[in-house]
Amino acid sequence: MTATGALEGRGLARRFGGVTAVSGVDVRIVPGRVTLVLGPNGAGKSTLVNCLTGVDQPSEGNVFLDGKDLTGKTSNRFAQLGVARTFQHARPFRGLTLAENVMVGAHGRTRAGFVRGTLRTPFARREEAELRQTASLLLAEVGLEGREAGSPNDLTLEEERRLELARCLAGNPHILLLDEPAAGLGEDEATALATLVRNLCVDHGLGVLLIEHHLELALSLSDSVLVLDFGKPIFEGTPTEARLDPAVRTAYIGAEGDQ
Amino acid sequence: MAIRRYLVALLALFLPLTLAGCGSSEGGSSGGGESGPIKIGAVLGISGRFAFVGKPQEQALKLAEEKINADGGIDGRKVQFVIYDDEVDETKTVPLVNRLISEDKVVAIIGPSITVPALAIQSVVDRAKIPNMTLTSKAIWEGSKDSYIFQTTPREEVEVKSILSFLANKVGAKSVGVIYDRQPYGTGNLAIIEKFAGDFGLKIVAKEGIESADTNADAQVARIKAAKPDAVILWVGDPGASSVAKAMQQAGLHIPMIGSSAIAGPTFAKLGGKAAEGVYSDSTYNTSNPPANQKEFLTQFAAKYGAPPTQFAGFAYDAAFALKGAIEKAGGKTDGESIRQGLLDMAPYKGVVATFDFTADNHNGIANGPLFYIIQVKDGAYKVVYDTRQQ
Amino acid sequence: MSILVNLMSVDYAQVLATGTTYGAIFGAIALGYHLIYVSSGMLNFALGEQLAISGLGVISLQAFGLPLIPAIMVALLVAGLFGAGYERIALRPAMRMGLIGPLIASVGVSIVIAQGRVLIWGPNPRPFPPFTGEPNQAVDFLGGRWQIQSFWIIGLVTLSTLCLLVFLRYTSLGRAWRATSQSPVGARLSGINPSLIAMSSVALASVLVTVAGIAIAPLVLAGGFYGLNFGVRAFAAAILGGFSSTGGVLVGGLVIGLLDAWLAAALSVAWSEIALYGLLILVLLIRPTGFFGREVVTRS
Amino acid sequence: MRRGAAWSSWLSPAVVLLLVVAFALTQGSFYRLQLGTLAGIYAIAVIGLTLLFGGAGQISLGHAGILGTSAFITANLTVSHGWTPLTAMVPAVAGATLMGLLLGWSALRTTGHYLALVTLAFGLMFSEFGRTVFSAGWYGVPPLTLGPLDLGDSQRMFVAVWAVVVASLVAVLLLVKSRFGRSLAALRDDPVAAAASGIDLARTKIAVFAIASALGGVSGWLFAMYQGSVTETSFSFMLSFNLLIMAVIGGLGSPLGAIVGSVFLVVVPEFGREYEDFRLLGYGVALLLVLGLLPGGIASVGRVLADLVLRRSGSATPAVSGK
Repeated sequence: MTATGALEGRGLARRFGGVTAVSGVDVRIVPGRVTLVLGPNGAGKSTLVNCLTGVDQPSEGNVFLDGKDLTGKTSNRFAQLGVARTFQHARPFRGLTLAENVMVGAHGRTRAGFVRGTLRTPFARREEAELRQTASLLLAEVGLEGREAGSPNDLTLEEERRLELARCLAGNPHILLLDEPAAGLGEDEATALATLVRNLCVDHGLGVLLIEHHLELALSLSDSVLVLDFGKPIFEGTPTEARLDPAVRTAYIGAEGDQ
Repeated sequence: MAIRRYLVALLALFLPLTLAGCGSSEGGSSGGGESGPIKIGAVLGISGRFAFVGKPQEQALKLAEEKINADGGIDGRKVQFVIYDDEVDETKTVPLVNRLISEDKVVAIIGPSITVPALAIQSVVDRAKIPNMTLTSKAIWEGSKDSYIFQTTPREEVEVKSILSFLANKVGAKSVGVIYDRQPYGTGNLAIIEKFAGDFGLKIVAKEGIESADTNADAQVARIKAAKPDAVILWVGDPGASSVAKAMQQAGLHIPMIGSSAIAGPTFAKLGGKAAEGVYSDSTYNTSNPPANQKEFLTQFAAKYGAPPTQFAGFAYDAAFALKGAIEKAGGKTDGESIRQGLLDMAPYKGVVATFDFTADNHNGIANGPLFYIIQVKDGAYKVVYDTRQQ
Repeated sequence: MSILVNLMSVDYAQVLATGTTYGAIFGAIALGYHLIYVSSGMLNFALGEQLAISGLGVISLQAFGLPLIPAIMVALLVAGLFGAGYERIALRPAMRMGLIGPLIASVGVSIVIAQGRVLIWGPNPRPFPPFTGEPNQAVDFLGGRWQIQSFWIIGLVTLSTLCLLVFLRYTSLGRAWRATSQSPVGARLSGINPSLIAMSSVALASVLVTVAGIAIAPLVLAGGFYGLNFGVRAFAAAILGGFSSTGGVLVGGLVIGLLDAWLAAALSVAWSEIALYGLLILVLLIRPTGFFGREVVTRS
Repeated sequence: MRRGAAWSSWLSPAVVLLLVVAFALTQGSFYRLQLGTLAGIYAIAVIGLTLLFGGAGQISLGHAGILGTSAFITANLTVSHGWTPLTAMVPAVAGATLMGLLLGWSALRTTGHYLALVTLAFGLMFSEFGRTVFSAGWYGVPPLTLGPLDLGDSQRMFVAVWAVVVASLVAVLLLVKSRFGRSLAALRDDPVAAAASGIDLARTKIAVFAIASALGGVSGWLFAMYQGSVTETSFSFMLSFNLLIMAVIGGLGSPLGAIVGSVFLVVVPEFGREYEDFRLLGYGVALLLVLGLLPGGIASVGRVLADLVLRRSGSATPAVSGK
């Protein structure tokens, strides 16, 4: 069911009315590698992620997963095919417990419908039990161990982000798009997160797209870099090349000064 | 925490029910017993869209209660009317009738005011063997020999035929347009008009639905006008009826219009103002020169409530006195069987609307002959202009 | 085929007369919905019932000896205070349930108004004289029969809309209202109290529908059962006009008024109601944001 | 939702059942049994609505049309075509569910106030249609019989209706804790994130409308036999709003609250029949009071009291945050 190939955007553009948020972007997220997307605020990074995950539809260009054209598909299709994402501002389900939040993330790969769920067939019970266990493990993995029954309303913004990461992982994705996962984290926590991302990538073979403002941390993590400015790609290459590129330095460091 | 929440919630759930029990148990003393007042129930559409029917009926029953008790009660016992408002919503009518039977312990039930709820309680009263004086013009009792339902209102076709004969013989109309209430009250009579119009040489060229509560009839009148009838029949209550009159005036459509007895009261003339002038209606009251059986009721009602009674008020008043006669005929016995037999056995009762002679085959008791006066609004009040009884 | 013929063979001049008159009223109520919705996100179903009782209020004030114009002024003042009051004690507290709360609370307010009306004025509606001329006096205009009162209605609704626009543009409260409708957060940051804006919106809307209610009373009686009927049509007008566009909801009112009049003339009244609701559903499904609404850009 | 969910989801149905049976056995009064039956019939529909409103954050202002569809089909088949009530249930509930599917399909195209208007227009269209085409209504719907068991008797009908209520309650309580229930909550809390988690919003919306409508269908079917007659007036716009009010004042999103709300709304207006003029006014005021003072509905009275007594602070009532 789950594909294993790369997620690829070709010639992507997105316009809102007269405003062009993204144009002419090609991007490829390959399993086992981290692709970093850099750019100042408003450069169109989140819009790009939205277009790549079906949350938003590109005005031009196509999105492929494992060579198959998924343009125009809704985001649940992407999720079911193993493409998971976090949001810049975490979006937990506030009426559910933490464990249930994570369990929702597994929706695409679980099967019990409302009939089996209501009748509590052996199949549904087994699936629920497994899922509950997975949720506990994942919560522990992101540092929320033992808080299965807690409410997202009691979490800090940063904890909400970690919860969202656990929710993503519950779906067993092979492509993960992380929209500023380390925003608001301290140095230590950011490093821990970096280790986690690296582990996922190397040990589990996930392809990761990362949007991040912790420049050094992000560069050290990534295998390739894409820099956007006013929606257009101004640089593509390795982290080492990116460090040296003058255009990147102006665009990026200029933006960093804003923060 | 969780347990407590559930328990309190459940308590909240059943508290109202238990309270409902306490609240009404004190009223449980039997109206059918040998002492205390005789209780007669009534379910009327006192509020809501048919308040123009139910409210005067409530007033008539209160007047009847006063009068009966002042004259020594029924067989020496006082009478008490227990009156509930069903808002002409049969979802409310059915439980209220059950409340009258099982909690208030009434010996008979008057009402409902309107056809739909009346039909809905048919099986309830028949099963409980409680005499029911229905106040609608539909002969609900027909077809069931053992029915406990009786009727003090003229049957639909009696009134319809009066109107049709007036239009054909007196107005000389050849074609009519009908504006009818979209509730069964109007649609039922529309069917009867359609059935008998041909007998009177009348052709129905347009029929338009309206609600009694409507206050704008421009569209209906425009369509009637387009069909060019000689006259208009109006089978709807107020304010719908007066809105039709106004719309006709505004549209410059000056042809004879006759309304059912629903508009034979002061409201139509008041709401219609100038537009109501010249409109006909039918009534069982001879307001110009009332005979003895009507005079007392008409004057006492007007004195008590400041306005003359409607037709509907008379139906309820007659129902109350018919029950009084039946209980007296039964020798004061108040079980359902005895009262029913009393209604069948008693001498013809000369009521306000008509003279009633209930038989096993005819629970209406009004002869199917002409019964109505045709009245017309002149200077803001109805005057009798024609007597269908004499044709 | 005959249905098609029926649909087309209609007295269009008369449709124009009736449709414009009632369309103006629908537009005024829709404008009330719009005022409240844009500034607070609340939907207020009580406006229809408020419209229905406004004529009764004027009649009672006249019974106290006030001449017509002062009676109307006092009625408008009372309506505004009443609106502000129930926003505070009924709609706002229900906000805690989310936006569905005020909607249900406004139904509660409608029930209170409708029942209070029966207690104060009794169950029967009352005739209300037209502002000028005889009752039901009509003139020929553009090929149709127009009631004299129709011109009053159209004129008054236009006038009060203009007053409202001037108010929103040139007063500080108006500017605050517009700021809030564009960006509630931004408005709060610049020191505007959004809850005060919401309260004054309901008050303004109440005054607006009361003007409309008094104007229409000579045609449909004061205190009839038309509150719901008008309220739903105005709701449709507001949706058709895109809810967030001031001009749009007025045009929406006119469109619904004309459509209503046309369908009623072409079909029977019963079928025209069914057709109207059917059309409404269809339009919403085909164009969910109405015809004048801005496309809502959702960003994550 | 907690670990103890297993027992607590069985506790309330069990207690409801117990109280119902006790009530049925001790009541000789037709009137009170009938009110109880009517409350139960509405409760079934309202339980469905809680799933729709509270569970999935969708709205329907035309639910009377759903109940009405089912009741019309039941009445037409039994009265005019001689079907037994039991066999009429299948097309009746299927018809209601079909209407629900259509409404659910509308919910794909419209949200928020627009969906409110679509459903409102549906409800109004239904009652206009009923008034125009079926104005005569149907009378003499036979009582329900299950083999030798005749449910025409008020007491038995009461118990039968409440058995269905309890079954619906159990089903919905189980449902909300299942995978499907979580997807409803996700849809309600954040549709964008729900979709990004792999939830098919379209299917979920259509399914929840279908389930709510199926329960509405059962309710309408029972109503036809309870009342014995079916006319459009029983399914007017006011019923839609009353059902909504029942769902809200009981406690939005709580199936138990649905039962509390239904009983409350059917029984409370019957008080003060002696003060006829003030009765409905009081009903409106009571509604506003509950809305203003008890955002969690009447079912939350216990929690509110406990909070007051124990002076608990902090996270007792989770803030409902928009967006």
